[in-house]
Amino acid sequence: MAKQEYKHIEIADYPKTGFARFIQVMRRSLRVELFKGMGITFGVMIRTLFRGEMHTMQYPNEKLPVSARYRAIHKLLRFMESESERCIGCGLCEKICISKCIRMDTKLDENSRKVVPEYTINFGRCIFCGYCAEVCPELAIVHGDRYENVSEQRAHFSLKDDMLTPLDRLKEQKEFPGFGAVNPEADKMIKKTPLAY
Amino acid sequence: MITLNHYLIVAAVLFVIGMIGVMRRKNLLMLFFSTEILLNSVNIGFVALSHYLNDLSGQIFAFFIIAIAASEVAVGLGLLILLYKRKNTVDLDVIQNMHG
Amino acid sequence: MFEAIAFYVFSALTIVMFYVTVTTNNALYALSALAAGMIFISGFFFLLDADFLGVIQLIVYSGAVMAMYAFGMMFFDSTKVVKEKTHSARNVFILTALSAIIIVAILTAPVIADNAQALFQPFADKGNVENLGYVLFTKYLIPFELAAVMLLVAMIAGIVLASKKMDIPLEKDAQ
Amino acid sequence: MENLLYTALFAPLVGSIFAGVLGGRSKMMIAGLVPSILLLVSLAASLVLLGHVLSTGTAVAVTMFDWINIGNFNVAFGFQVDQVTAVMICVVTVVSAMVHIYSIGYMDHDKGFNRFFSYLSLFVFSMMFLVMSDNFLGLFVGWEGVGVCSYLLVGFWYHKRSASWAANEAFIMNRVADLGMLLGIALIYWQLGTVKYDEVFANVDKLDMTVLLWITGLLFVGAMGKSAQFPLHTWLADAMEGPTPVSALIHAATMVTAGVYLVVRANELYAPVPEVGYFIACLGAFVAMFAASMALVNRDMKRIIAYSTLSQLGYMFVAAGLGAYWVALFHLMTHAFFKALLFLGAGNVMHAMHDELDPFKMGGLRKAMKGTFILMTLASVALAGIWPLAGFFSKDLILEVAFVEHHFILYTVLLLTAGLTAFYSFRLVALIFHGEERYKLFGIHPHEAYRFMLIAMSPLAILAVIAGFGFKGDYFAMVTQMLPATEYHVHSPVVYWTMVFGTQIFVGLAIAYAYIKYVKVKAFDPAIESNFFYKLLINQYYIPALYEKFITVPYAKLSRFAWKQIDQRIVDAIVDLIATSIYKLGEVSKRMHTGNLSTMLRLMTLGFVIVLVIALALQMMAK
Amino acid sequence: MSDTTFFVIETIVKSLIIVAVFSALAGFGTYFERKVMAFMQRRYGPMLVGPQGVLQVLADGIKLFTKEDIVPANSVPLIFKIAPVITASTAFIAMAAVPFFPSFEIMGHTVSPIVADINIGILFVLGAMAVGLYGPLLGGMASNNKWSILGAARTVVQFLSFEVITGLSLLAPIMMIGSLSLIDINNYQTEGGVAGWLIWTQPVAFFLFMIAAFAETNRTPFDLLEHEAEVVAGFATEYSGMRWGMFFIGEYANLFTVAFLVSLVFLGGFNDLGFIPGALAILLKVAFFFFVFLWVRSTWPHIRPDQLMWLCWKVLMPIAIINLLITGIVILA
Repeated sequence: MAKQEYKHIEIADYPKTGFARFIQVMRRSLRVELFKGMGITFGVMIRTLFRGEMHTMQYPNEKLPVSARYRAIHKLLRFMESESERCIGCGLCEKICISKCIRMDTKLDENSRKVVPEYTINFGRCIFCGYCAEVCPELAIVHGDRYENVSEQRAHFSLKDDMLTPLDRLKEQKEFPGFGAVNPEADKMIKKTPLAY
Repeated sequence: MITLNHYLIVAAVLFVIGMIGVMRRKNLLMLFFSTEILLNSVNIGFVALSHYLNDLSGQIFAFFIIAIAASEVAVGLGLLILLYKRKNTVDLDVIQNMHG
Repeated sequence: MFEAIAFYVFSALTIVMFYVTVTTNNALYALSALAAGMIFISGFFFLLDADFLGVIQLIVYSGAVMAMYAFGMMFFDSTKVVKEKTHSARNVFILTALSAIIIVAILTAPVIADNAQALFQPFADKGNVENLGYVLFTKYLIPFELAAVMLLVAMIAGIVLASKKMDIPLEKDAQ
Repeated sequence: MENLLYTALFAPLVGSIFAGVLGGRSKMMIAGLVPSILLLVSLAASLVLLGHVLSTGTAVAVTMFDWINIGNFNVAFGFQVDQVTAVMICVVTVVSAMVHIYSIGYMDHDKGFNRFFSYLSLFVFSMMFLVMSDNFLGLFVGWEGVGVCSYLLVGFWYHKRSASWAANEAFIMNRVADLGMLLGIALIYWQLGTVKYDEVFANVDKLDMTVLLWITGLLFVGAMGKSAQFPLHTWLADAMEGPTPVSALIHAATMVTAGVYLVVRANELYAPVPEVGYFIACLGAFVAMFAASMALVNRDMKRIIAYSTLSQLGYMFVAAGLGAYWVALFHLMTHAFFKALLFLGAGNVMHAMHDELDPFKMGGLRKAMKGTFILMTLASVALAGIWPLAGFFSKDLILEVAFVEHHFILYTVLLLTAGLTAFYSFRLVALIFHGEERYKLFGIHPHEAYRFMLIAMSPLAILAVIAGFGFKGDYFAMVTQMLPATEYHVHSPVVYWTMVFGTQIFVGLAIAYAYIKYVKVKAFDPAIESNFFYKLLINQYYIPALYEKFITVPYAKLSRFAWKQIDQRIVDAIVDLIATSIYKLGEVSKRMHTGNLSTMLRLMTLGFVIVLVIALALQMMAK
Repeated sequence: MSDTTFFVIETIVKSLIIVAVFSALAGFGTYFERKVMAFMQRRYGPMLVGPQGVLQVLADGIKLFTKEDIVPANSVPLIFKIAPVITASTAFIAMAAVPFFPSFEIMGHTVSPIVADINIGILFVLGAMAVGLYGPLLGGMASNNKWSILGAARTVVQFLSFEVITGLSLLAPIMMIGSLSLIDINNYQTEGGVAGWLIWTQPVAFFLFMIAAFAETNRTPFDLLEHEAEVVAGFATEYSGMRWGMFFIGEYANLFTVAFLVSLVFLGGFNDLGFIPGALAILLKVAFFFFVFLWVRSTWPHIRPDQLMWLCWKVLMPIAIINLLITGIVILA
């Protein structure tokens, strides 16, 4: 860790007598402190304009990179190869959810496989704790990086169709798509400390 | 062609308006306003005379009248506010406390 | 021609403004109208080649005097309708009408023009300000100094009045 | 020299102010000492001035500043010391200085000690002002100044009714005379346009004779008042109510001689009108005789001396009236010395006798008061005019003047008066100092005055002795540079010596008679009271009674009438009418004062309209 | 074309140009202000409307014009409506006596870019700006709002006090020049290039005038009239839409007037500066001063009203008077 360079600011008492106040005013004026301030702002402007020290992100156009561990709107993943859903409808997430906001319906399809026709999360209640993703045995539900949850209706994002990776964008799905998913370096970590994993 | 009389008549009319104010108004502040009107109307007369007689005295008089108005407002307003704070009114009929 | 137009416009405006000042029941209207009237009067001064006085009228009357009135008005409830019971409006009307007629009669009588004569004629080659300064600092030096003293006294009076504790009744103040 | 002049003039004023500042306090010795010392300074300055005038013969003149400057009327605040003035200031300062020192003792026990010295010094200042002024107006100021001081000093014991009455009398009577003088000065200014002596005298010949007559007459009226000549003489005897040093200084030596000084000073005005001079001389002779006669029987020591003063003033006026101004001035000087001495001696006696004034209650004081006895006898001898004392030289000269000028009636009158003078002087001396010690009946233990008082008197005594033969020559040489230098010599030596010796013998006889008659006297003889002449004389020829009856009482009645009828009925009524009408008007217009500013403003506008209407009307009329 | 006709047309044209240009400049002024302040705070400022956000002015204008016009209840409606007009119009009237550029010739007539060349120009400008205080004053009083009243009171106090400083500080250079005409003042500094500027002979007056100018134009650090931390928006609390926009335009017009005034009086006016022609020179100076106003705003904090009054009457006025005295003595000596 680099050594921090602290700037110490002298905080003197307010001058009490009139003469002391006068001295203070004179001292400050002779040091042209006001103009030093102006010099600072001017310097800032120069640096901003010509040395690229602009501190503003033009947000809708530019976005800051989001960490992989960011816990935003959930995603339901698919298998890359088979394009089928990962969710097996086990209901663990529903069970573990401490704010009771996950609701799912399951039924058997014609192949007697358990399918999940409805899966909703009430985002009015979800506290983004991440237990659902953690408990999921199939890595079917993870936290994504979509933090712009602005919409015209409250139900948006919370339906299964919204969360499930669409088939045409399957290629964009990453193996480490968010919080809850297996760490990409999981293999190394298993080799290192199998017990911890 | 605008002659001296035009200006003097305007000054007279303004003076009379001021006088109506002086007589009609019961609010002290409004009385002050009316006084200012009187002073200003006289100023017009002075300056007009000064212009048409080619004499600077009129302007000098107007100048002094403006100075007087300035001091009048300084003192008068101070007294007025003092009165208002004490009596809570500036109505002449209310603050009247001498009866002949 | 321009002069006539300007004169009539300014006359009409001034008279209307002052009339509003005198008759309105709203203090703020009165104040605004009066201030506007002052400004229009400075228009008269410009018309009469008294440039300096015109500007002085603007700065002192409109800029300072009326602003002071406005400041004073803030101590009162300025938006409240001024209630005044006026009795014997007939007397007022008769008196003013009479005085108006007489003043106009006196002013328009040719006597004034005949009797008046110039005391200090301005130099033709100098501007209004120079001429005014010349007369002010020669013939009228003592009145000028007196006016300065008067203003100083007024200033001190204003400060003293303002620094008094104003919101306590007279009896307590005396103690 | 100017500084000396200022010193001589203003030193008494400083002393007066000094004592005046302390006036409210009880007695302080310093309040007496400082004015006295300042007067000595003034005396020294005066003597130096005299020496200067004597040696160089030129006058010292100064102009302090412009005094009055109104239109054509310009009077400078100027002073001059010429020969006449030099004599006068020396006389005034000598007598004043001595009187001051004497007063320290005399007023020793008086409550108003400080006040007294303030007044006294102020008087000296006024007198110096009078004498030194170089114009008639300054003279008039000094004239009034001495009048005021005389008033203050005569009424010094103001709690005594008689004193304040006498002060008022003196003051009022002098004012009557001063009016004449003021008119005279006004006339001079009207005619000549100046009041400065030099300019006036240079232009005397331009004056009309009638006018000159009026001027001299009016000026003499003033002199009559101040010098207490006949119709205005009563105040002088009454003025003896004042403290004795005051009588000595003011009413013997200085102030009363101001009239003589005025005539001497204005001699160039009097010279062209011998008629006035003759009148003055006649009046003087009459007063000399008249006053001496009253002194014969009076039983008041100070009044006797006062009448004597009056009588001697008469002598001076005779000399002045006859044109022998230097003689008049000479007699003025000598008289000042011995009369002041006489008064101061009388003061000693009064003190010793506890303010007893009746000489019939004294007697034999010779043993108790040796110094005073010698001094008073000396003064009386001088007054009587025995050779070689001062009185002889001056008085004899006046007699000679009358003789030489062929006014034999005057001469006779004056000769008789000289006899009377000797008689009453020694009547007084005999009654006081000789004979039985009658005062013992009244249980009085007389004592001699303080030594320094006697020492203060001694310079006057020396002067009274030597002023005659010692100074006459120098004096004549000096004064005649200004005044008409007429040597009065009786051409026939036989007549001259007859006159001299005759007079001396006559006077000697009078003295002897006085001694014989009064040394043995045991008490006042009441039998004499029924005597007609005694009654006439003791009542002062009934003149005060006449004044009372014909002037005072009618005037009081007139005043009362004016008060009751004119003032109260008419003047006051008019004033009251004005007041009541204004008051009524106020009652009526009270209704306008409602205290409502708005109403007042309306009324103001009404007034404005009225004024405008008037203005318009005036304009119309002017058209 | 007769002279009179030309004069009339010329005057009308000049007036129109001034009104148009300065109204527009007020808009651009806001743009520049936002940009400059953004840069000084490491921001971009407006970027979205148009390239680099230059059309932001347009967007703002549209917003202001289309916003609902609100007149509060219990206000004094007429005065409330008039007040912004006063501010805007006095700001433009003040410009009538300001010579913007050197004279030039057009169609055989000499045109001087000044609407009315009166010989008391500088006084007229000050007078008109003094009248300008009625805008905030009446607006605040008419609004029937306590913040507005406070803002109005501050208006009076601040403007009246600093008029004294303005007048006194300008008096010293005026004494040196002997004329109140801005053209005379400009011509006085013709000689000597930069060295002939009055700022070198009257530095104190320059600083005083600059400080007073901040107060007169209601700029930070003296913008107490609408100090949002204390009195919400001061006199303009109840204003919205174009009425508020008028205040805004007036304020920026005043800013430009003052910048012109400083340039003319202290910085050599529109005299040629070396190779730079006079017109360009004065524009550069005005631009610089405009920038200074923004610069100061982004640097310095507000001060309290009592500090403001203290500064005015106890510091600046004595200095101004002493400066005046010294100037007088030097002139007489």
